[in-house]
Amino acid sequence: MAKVRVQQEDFDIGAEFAALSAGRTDIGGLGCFVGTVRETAKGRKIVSMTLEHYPAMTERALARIAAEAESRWPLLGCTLIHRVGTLLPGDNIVLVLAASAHRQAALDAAGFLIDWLKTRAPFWKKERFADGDETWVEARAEDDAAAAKWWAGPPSRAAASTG
Amino acid sequence: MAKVRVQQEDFDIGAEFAALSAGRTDIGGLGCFVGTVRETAKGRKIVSMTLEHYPAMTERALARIAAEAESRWPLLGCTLIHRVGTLLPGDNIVLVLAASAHRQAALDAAGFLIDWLKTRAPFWKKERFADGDETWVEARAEDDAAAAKWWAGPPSRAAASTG
Amino acid sequence: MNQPAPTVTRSAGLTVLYFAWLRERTGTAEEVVAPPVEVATVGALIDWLIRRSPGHATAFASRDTVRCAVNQDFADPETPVRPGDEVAFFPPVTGG
Amino acid sequence: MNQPAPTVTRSAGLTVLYFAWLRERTGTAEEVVAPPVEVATVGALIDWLIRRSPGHATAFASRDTVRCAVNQDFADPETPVRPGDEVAFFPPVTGG
Repeated sequence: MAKVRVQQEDFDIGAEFAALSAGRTDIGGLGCFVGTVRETAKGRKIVSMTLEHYPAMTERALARIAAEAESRWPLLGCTLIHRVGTLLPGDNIVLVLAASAHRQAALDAAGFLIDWLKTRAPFWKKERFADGDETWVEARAEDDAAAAKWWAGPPSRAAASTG
Repeated sequence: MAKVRVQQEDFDIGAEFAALSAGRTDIGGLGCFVGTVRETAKGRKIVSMTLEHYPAMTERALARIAAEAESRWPLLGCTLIHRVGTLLPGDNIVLVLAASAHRQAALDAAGFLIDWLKTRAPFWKKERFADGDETWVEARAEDDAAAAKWWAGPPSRAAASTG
Repeated sequence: MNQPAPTVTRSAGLTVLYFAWLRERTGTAEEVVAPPVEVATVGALIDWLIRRSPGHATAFASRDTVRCAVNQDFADPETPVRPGDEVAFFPPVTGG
Repeated sequence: MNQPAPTVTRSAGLTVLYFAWLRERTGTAEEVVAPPVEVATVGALIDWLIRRSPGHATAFASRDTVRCAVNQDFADPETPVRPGDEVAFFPPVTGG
């Protein structure tokens, strides 16, 4: 059911919401996260970011992450789109979108999707700085911690609300 | 900084994302929730939902909720749009959108905004069923619990990640 | 006996608004009322309003499901009300 | 002495892919290699690859920052590798 896509071109956020909910009357809420390129990285100004990926593996990894979300929450659809290639500050990088009958499931699933995508999908970012220097972005312990928290099951805040 | 709006007409999700991030390069992530009209309420089929509000109070209440979010997370902008009037199954009801340098703040703020909006903004829903019966939607204890969880400060999952 | 009689009505009225099923049960969306000066809190105002009509009595029959705002701020039964205030009664909110 | 010499090469090669700084340090995006049969796990393959060039040695110098996938599934040093497999090496992922 999930839609996953890797592409160079930008995505149309409104069109993705519309595609997921078109003709449906069972959805009560859609949770979404869009990641964008920030101009500043560790206090330095970047001029561009290049995203590399492992083509044979990427869509499969995204589909698995989506399937895991669908097994954890009663989703009525989800969308993962990740861009590759060279992006500029302000550009969109990634969109995750999850639809459910109830808002907490939609929001929690969106949070899960981006946390797992950040640690389980084969993308690598290289930042190019104003002085011409280029460095590969290092993985962050916080991202691992954010992804790991989902191993304990839905967080307690999810248990507090079903709609 | 927040944009709040109450309107009868539908909103354009893509345009709201674009308006919030236009010309900016400091945003790293946008968290969003869109609530929609479900066709089924407590097992009964609804044909429409009418949203009433308290005009003199509504935008002020929304602005306060947004200001509270801005005091809790380092937001770079947020948008709250709520529709009023008669809506059909599948129609959009509400949009909340929060932008931040880091994803967890954006997602947590979006969750906070919808939880508080549900319990602190003066809107009332009336459902009209296929048999002509109309009933006011009752407030739900789960919504109060979802809103109350934010009193304890950001949940532990927010502490696990800063980006 | 030279002392003037105590003023028991106000010169300026209170505007009372009703929303959702409180509007339906009172049959009123808005009314301007002039309660006696003793009616100085939301709770006292409700006690006074329920005598206005059977609809008002029905609307306020289950007080723990009635919420209130005074001058567009959420209020409770102890919140003071004064001439010129806008007092709104409504059920727990259900937006979003 | 009549016994044939043990076969130390495979008939089908292993395809090895490198991404991000592993690609830059090895100077290689993809290579097909034919290690001896004793090279039966990811860990053994790394031990064998680092002898191919100084670039390979540099790429794998800090092994705890190297991740691996075998046939597009995440793998670890104990994961078996067989002729025909596609083995990819890369840094911890940083998408999103």
